[in-house]
Amino acid sequence: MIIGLAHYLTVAAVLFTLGVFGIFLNRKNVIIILMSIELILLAVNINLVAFSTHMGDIVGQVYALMVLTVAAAEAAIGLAILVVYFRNRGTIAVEDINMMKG
Amino acid sequence: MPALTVPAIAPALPELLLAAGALVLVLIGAVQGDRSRGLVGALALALLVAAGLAVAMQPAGRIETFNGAFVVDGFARFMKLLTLLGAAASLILSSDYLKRERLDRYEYPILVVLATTGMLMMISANDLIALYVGVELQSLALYVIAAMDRDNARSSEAGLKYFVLGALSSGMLLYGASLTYGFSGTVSFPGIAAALQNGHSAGIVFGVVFLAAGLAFKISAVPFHMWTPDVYEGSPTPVTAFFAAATKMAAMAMTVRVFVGAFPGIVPQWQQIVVFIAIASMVLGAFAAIGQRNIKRLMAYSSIGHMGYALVGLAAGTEQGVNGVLVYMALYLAMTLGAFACIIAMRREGGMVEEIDDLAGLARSQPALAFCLAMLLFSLAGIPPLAGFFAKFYVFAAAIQAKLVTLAVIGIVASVVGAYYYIRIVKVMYFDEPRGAYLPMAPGLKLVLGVSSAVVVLFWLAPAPLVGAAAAAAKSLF
Amino acid sequence: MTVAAAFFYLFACVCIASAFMVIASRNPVHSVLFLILAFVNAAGLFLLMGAEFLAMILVVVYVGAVAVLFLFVVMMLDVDFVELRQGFLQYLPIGAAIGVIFLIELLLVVGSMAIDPNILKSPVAAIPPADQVTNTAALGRVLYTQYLYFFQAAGLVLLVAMIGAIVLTLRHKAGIKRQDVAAQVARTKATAIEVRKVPFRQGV
Amino acid sequence: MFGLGILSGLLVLPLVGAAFILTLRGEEEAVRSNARWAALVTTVATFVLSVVAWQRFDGGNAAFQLVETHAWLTDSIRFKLGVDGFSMPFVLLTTFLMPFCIIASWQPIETRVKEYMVAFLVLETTMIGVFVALDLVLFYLFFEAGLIPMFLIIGVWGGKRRVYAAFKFFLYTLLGSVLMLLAVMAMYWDAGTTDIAVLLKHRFAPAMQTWLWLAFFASFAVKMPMWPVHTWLPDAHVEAPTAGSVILAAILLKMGGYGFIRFSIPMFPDASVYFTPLVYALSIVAIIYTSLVAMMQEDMKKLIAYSSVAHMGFVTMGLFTMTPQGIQGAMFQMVSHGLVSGALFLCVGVVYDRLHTRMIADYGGLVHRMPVYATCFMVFTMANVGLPGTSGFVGEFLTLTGAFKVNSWVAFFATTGVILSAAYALWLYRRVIFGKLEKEKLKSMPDLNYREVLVLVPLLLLVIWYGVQPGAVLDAFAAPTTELLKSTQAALSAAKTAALTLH
Amino acid sequence: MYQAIVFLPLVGFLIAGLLGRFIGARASEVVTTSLLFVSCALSWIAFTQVGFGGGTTRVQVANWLVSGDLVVDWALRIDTLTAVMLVVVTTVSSLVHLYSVGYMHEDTSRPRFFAYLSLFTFAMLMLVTSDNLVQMFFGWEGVGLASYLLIGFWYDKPSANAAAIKAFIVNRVGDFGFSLGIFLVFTLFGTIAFEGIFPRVGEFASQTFRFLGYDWNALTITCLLLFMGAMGKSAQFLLHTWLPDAMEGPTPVSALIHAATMVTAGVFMVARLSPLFELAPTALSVVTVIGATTAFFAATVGLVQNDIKRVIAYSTCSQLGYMFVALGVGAYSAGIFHLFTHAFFKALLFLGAGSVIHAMHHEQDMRHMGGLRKHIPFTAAMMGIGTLALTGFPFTAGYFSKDAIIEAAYAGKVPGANFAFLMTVAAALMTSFYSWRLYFMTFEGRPRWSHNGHAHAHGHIAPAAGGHEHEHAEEHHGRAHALHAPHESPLVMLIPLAVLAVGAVAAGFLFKEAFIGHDYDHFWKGALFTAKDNHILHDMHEVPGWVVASPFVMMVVGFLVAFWFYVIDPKKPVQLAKANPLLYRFLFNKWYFDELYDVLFVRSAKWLGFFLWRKGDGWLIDGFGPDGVSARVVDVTNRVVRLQTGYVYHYAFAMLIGVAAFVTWYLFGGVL
Repeated sequence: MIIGLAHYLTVAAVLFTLGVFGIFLNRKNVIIILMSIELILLAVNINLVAFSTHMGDIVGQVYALMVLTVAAAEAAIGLAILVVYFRNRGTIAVEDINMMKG
Repeated sequence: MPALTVPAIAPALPELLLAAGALVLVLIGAVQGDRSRGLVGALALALLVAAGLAVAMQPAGRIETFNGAFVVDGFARFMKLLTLLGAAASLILSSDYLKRERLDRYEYPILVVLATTGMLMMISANDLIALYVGVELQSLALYVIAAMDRDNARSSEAGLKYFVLGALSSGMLLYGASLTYGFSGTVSFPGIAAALQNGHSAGIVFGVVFLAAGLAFKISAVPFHMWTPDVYEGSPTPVTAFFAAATKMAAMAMTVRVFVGAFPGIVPQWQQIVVFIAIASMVLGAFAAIGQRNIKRLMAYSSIGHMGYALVGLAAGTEQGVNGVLVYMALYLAMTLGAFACIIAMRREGGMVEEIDDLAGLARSQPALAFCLAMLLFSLAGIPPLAGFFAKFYVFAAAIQAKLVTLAVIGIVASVVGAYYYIRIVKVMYFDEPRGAYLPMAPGLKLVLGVSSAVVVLFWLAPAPLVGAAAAAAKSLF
Repeated sequence: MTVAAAFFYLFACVCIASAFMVIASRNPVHSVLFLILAFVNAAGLFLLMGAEFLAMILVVVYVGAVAVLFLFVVMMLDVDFVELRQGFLQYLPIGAAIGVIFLIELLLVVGSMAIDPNILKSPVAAIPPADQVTNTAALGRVLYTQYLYFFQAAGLVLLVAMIGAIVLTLRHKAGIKRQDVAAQVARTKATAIEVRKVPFRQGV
Repeated sequence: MFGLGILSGLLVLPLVGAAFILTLRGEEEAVRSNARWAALVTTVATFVLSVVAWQRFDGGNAAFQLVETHAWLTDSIRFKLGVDGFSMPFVLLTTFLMPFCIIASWQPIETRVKEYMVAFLVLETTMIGVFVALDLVLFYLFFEAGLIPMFLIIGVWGGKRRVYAAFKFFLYTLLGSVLMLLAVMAMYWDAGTTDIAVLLKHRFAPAMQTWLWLAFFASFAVKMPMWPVHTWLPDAHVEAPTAGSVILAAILLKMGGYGFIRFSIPMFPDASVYFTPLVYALSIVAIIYTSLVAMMQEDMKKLIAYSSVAHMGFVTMGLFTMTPQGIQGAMFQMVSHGLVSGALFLCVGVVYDRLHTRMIADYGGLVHRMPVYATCFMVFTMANVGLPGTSGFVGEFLTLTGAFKVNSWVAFFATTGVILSAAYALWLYRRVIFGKLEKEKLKSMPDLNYREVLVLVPLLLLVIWYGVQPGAVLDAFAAPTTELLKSTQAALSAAKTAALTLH
Repeated sequence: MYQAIVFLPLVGFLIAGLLGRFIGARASEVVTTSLLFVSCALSWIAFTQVGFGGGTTRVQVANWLVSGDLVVDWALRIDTLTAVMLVVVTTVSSLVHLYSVGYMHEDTSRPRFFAYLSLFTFAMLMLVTSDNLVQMFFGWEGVGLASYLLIGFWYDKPSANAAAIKAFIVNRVGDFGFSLGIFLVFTLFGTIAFEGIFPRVGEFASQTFRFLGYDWNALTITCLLLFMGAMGKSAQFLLHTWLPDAMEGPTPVSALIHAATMVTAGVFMVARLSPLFELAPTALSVVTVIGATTAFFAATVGLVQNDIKRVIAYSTCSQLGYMFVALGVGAYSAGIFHLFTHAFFKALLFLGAGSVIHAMHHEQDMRHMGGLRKHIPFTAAMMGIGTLALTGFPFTAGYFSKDAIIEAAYAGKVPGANFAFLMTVAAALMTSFYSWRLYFMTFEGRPRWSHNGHAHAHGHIAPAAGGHEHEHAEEHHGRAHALHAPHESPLVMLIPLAVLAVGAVAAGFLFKEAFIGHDYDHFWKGALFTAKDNHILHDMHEVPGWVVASPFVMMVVGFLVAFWFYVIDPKKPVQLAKANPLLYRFLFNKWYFDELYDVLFVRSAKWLGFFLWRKGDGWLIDGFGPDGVSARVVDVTNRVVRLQTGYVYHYAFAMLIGVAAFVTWYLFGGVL
């Protein structure tokens, strides 16, 4: 049995779905959401690298590298905003984030 | 081993200008600290103007550079000018506001400049990586400025929501990009277009769906719009203006370029998505806005609706359609800037007011302001002879030409529903009893409001320059 | 079953399982740890695919920096994590249903769709043979030449992140003593010592 | 002058006046007075200019005249103006009525006079624009633009339920017209231009005509207004200030009829024939239904508003008879109705200004105190009833003649309108003017002052003059009507031949 | 000259109407009356010229309107028929003007009154001189307007206002048919000018025309529609209800409009259109039946009325029926002759009644009169002459014309002629009865006006509230004289009576030969058209003797019965009424037509109007239209807004659903 592209894509798809699940099923706190986002990006990276390897094209890996970098930056910003939010409201429970609606 | 050639950087001069300028501004700010607020702000404005000049002076025609990742054509120049205009105007709008709200930190203009850089990159992006990098550069800066008013719970909530959902949308965009890359073998838009010439696989269509989701988020089209009202409401008002003006320009430009530039071969496929989100946006924008009391929130729904109208042009998928989108965005820029200038002018002794009812009787206390806002609102509603009518005219004309009659009918009916909430504001201003005047407007506000009102009111007398430019710009994509 | 396949399944399963635990654990600290586990396994997958540099970066950047940052924040914010709010299950069925449908559709696509062979033949930037150029070198060759633009842009992104984080979180609290290096260096005798003439017999 | 023709002058002049009024500064009372005078001077000047245009206009020629074109949106969507026999009378009607509206608002409007006058002048430009536009997009532009000033006029200076009325007016008419906009676009892509002169010669495919016709119909029917999309009218009329009602009844309603004659019938002849039964049916329902409803009204303005709907029923019926009598009669009916209903609203305004109520029950026996007023009101009432010798008769008679030629059922039912109109008009008159003067408030009502006489008497003379000598207006419609019928017939016979060859 | 005849009254109207307030009442009276007399004199000149001299003339005044092939002119057509009408109109009108000077002398709005009178005269003259149907319609409506204004002259009286509106609207019902008739004529003939129509009538005699989905004989339907107009104007059966109510107007108005001139417009119209009617036998038959029914019906109602003017009004109605019978059987000239004579004696009766009312301080109820002959002998004498003429006493005017009609009805060939004969003879009996009843109740017997009843009649006149400027003259008049005895009217009122009495006596035998006798052709000169096989004028002279005698017998019987009932045994009628309560009430309530129409048309129209307004416009159109839609929009808005929960996970979920929906759409939508 040869591990082909489809296997990796499947793994990525599952991870992606888990990430999305994490965002909308999570009621506990925002940090989990941030982690879910990281999972999504990870899935994308697996996709990119898998394609890259499969096609013998290095662009995918370059892309993945960019995603990695940006993901790190994103995590930093996200956490910073989270901190600001926590300072204001004293909570990071997702259910409490609804001052604005309608 | 590839030769180490220095890529042509002249086409990216505006972006370079902004990036380098931003670095300089950071230095100035870092050295001088908070004393440099005024200076940094002025310089940032100058930078945007300079970048605008640079864009304007770029030679005509299509130029690709950075290994094809970056393209400058008529379309890009047109949209970049709009974006820079929007950014500059929202900077002008912000100065007085931030001072009064004690938010005037020197980082703000820098972040605006950096976000604008990202926008220009988005507009010029010619492959998926450049697109992503541009989007993220822009988005990260926007997340931050949305939460700028960090002692305000609503502002930070806005930032948080924007961030979480923005990141999710980035994820979807990326997932789509990865699928597109995998099934077309390239990230370059022309490459993708070429690869799709001989048929497409389901993977590509899925990629387009995910890409579209990411793009739709950026232009706040339904059902990826949910962040918009909350973020518009929570963010400091000039930031909202920036979102509504500059960001929308860049995002729409990017959307158009992705669909038209990378997927011309599968128009029928993406057309369905665009038609759907256009309809959904127009309808939701019209309906949901009716229920609003907060004027910023109302503007959010309004922008959702307007993006729907602009997408009608894109849905046509033709040169006329893109022409319509360009005209639409240009006029929308004028209208939305003017409207936000008015909103920022809503300041009484106690501070800002944001309720629609706070506009009551404005026509008596401040007739000029009320008149301008009324004209802007009628224009947003698309009533001739104001500019908004022409905006709608072009997109719907394109839709009719492309035989998207149902789309056009739904859209035009939605515009009537939408007209209700605009004229409701006019009603509040003109028919109701006055509630006391606002503080005098800052000169910057007056400037922006005056110019945008003039554009809106007088556009019908001389529509040709803008329309002609937009037509030329649209031509460059096809 | 080859060794590679075995490792694939190992990494893949652990990765997915720990990803699941990330979103499922009650304690966010556990989540972070599971996240790290997931990343490490993903790095393993990268290795299997021959993307060594990315695998290493993943571990270094994510596990070393990002995950730690998460942990740091989790600890700092000191939230009461124990309580699991009611209503969580309210939307679970429909949410899960949609999610599962979504997943199935994704799998249908990625699993069944073949890539156009023509594409495979002509990569845009071919990976050089691994025995001649290492993965790292190959990346480096293109990154600083063809993809210089992205590299620079990524730099800008990081700059924004930095500025942003500072803007949002840095607070100059009044009454906190800070080290001012410039001031220290700029001290001279004249500024450091004040000589006073003290009059006699009057006390200080 | 500035490369503009006389029609551009008509468009620009009110705007200049409006701009001038906007610049007025200073003491409150002085500004008010100056604004009034400036508006009056502007409207009179516009009227004079339109008379000059009328002089230069050759009534015997069916072609567009005084044409001028300027570059506009694109090469094929140009800023083109011109008039023919159908539009010229309406231009004159507009410019003629505007000074009366200004005078009628002289004292009643006391708040925000400046804005009021500006709104009216802008409104005048848009109304003239509708009638002189020779480009479809330009037409649409003016057609819709009038909503803004009218919305403000109703909403700011209107009665108690003004907000409801203003919204209903605005949204209703807007909804009607947006569909037309789509049709305009479709026509543009089909014909490659929106030049009305060219479009009049363009043959649209019959299937397309149907849709285009319906889209245009949606707009014009609302504007007209035809039953059952008329309900905005009573509300708008009732709440609008007097001059607003006058303009609404006299000019804005005419845009629908003008649209039918300018676009629907000549451009979509096949569809027009196809839909004629529909139009007939709606017209008849309008005539009978709204007459009956008018009879039961308790509000004077509402009654007149409903009677307007009924009278517009004659117009639509006449237009679609496609006979010279029907079309000319319908056009004349519009002009006449413009004068008569305008005058009636002015009459209501006269007593409203004194007593601030429009309820019929609040009046009675006015003739004791206001004989001159009663006389004027009587003449206009009779014109509304369609008494021969007033302008109201000519239009009604001709439309019915035309209708009878085509379809006796239609004429039969429509003619019942003459009975019903007498019923509601006379009953109104009796309840307001006749009877004992019993209500205390009415006992000190002064008769018409000079300003009001100045407003009503010219209209009165005109109503009678056009009743006895309608030629001045009627003949203007003759040439284009002939031309229209000729081209319509040609188009229809061509379609018939095509159908025959197909089978 | 002809222009002068027609337009002098218009000048009078304009002077009195516009300047009346400035020149004063007396000047207005003088101006209008003298202008009318000039006009009258000219008319008589014209009558002799046209009737006994030249033929038809046409005077073009101006162009009215041109639309396509429809050309309408303002033009005067003068032939014998017109000349007869001119004479009738101007004579009666000028006398009424004169009479009104006296009758109205205490009214404060005399300029207005005289302006209206002149306006009416102008319109009537336009009607009779018209050379096309549209101009005739102009005059037709013009007299309607004037009638409306004059009936409602005392606008303080609600009953007067109601009567005015009723008159106008019922006339409009007739005009409805008239209008349709004009349209039909235009559709058939392509013109509405008489000289264009008449020569071509023959072409359409056997053609059919599809009207309201039914194929009619073209001329029949035309004539029937036009006749509907005539029915309205001439108060024929079914459309008669307005005429008795019209008596709310001042009495001179009743004399002029509702007896002598306007109501005969219908007769004139049918006569004018005799070329059409002559070729439409079915229509003629309808005319006959309607006329006969009216003659009978109105006479029955007239038997029991107590209001002096109403009795005369029903009498007018009845006599108009006679005229239509004559027209219907083809004896147009007999109809016109009766019109001519009737104008004199009916105007005489009305003016006489006016004189009585004047004398009785505006008491109109005959039950409160009686024995007046001693107080107002001249009026009584004049009324007597009028009564004789009306009842057809030999050698008075009515004798010639009415008997001619009865004979023509007998000789008539059209279906319904026999019925008409019976009806007219019966009506002659009743005419005699109610006329003498009127005379006896008013002038003979014991005075009943000194009792409370008289004072009571004034009770309803509310005392003038302070500050009433326009408190109208009649009330002052009435109260001022309440205690005085009845007095004879001033000379200015009596002269017209005398003049008319001369006409009532002499008009018959003077013009008999010209109108219906041997000079027929010479006199009419084709103004009235009779078909080749129409020998009615000949036949009517050949009827059996009993037919000739029957009207006379009826007259005598009627007189005797009336004499018995009201002079010899005044209790008899009350007993009779009590004995036949149903019949009495049926007659007294005018066959319940007003009640029937009220339920059938007035109430149902009001109900329908209210229903359509509230339910149609309010509930259905607005409810499902603008209001309903906006309410639904708000509903949708509320739901949409509720979607925006503020929770991030919902937002994310929405995005996911969006993507999932698209993916599903592509996967299963078959668009891949």
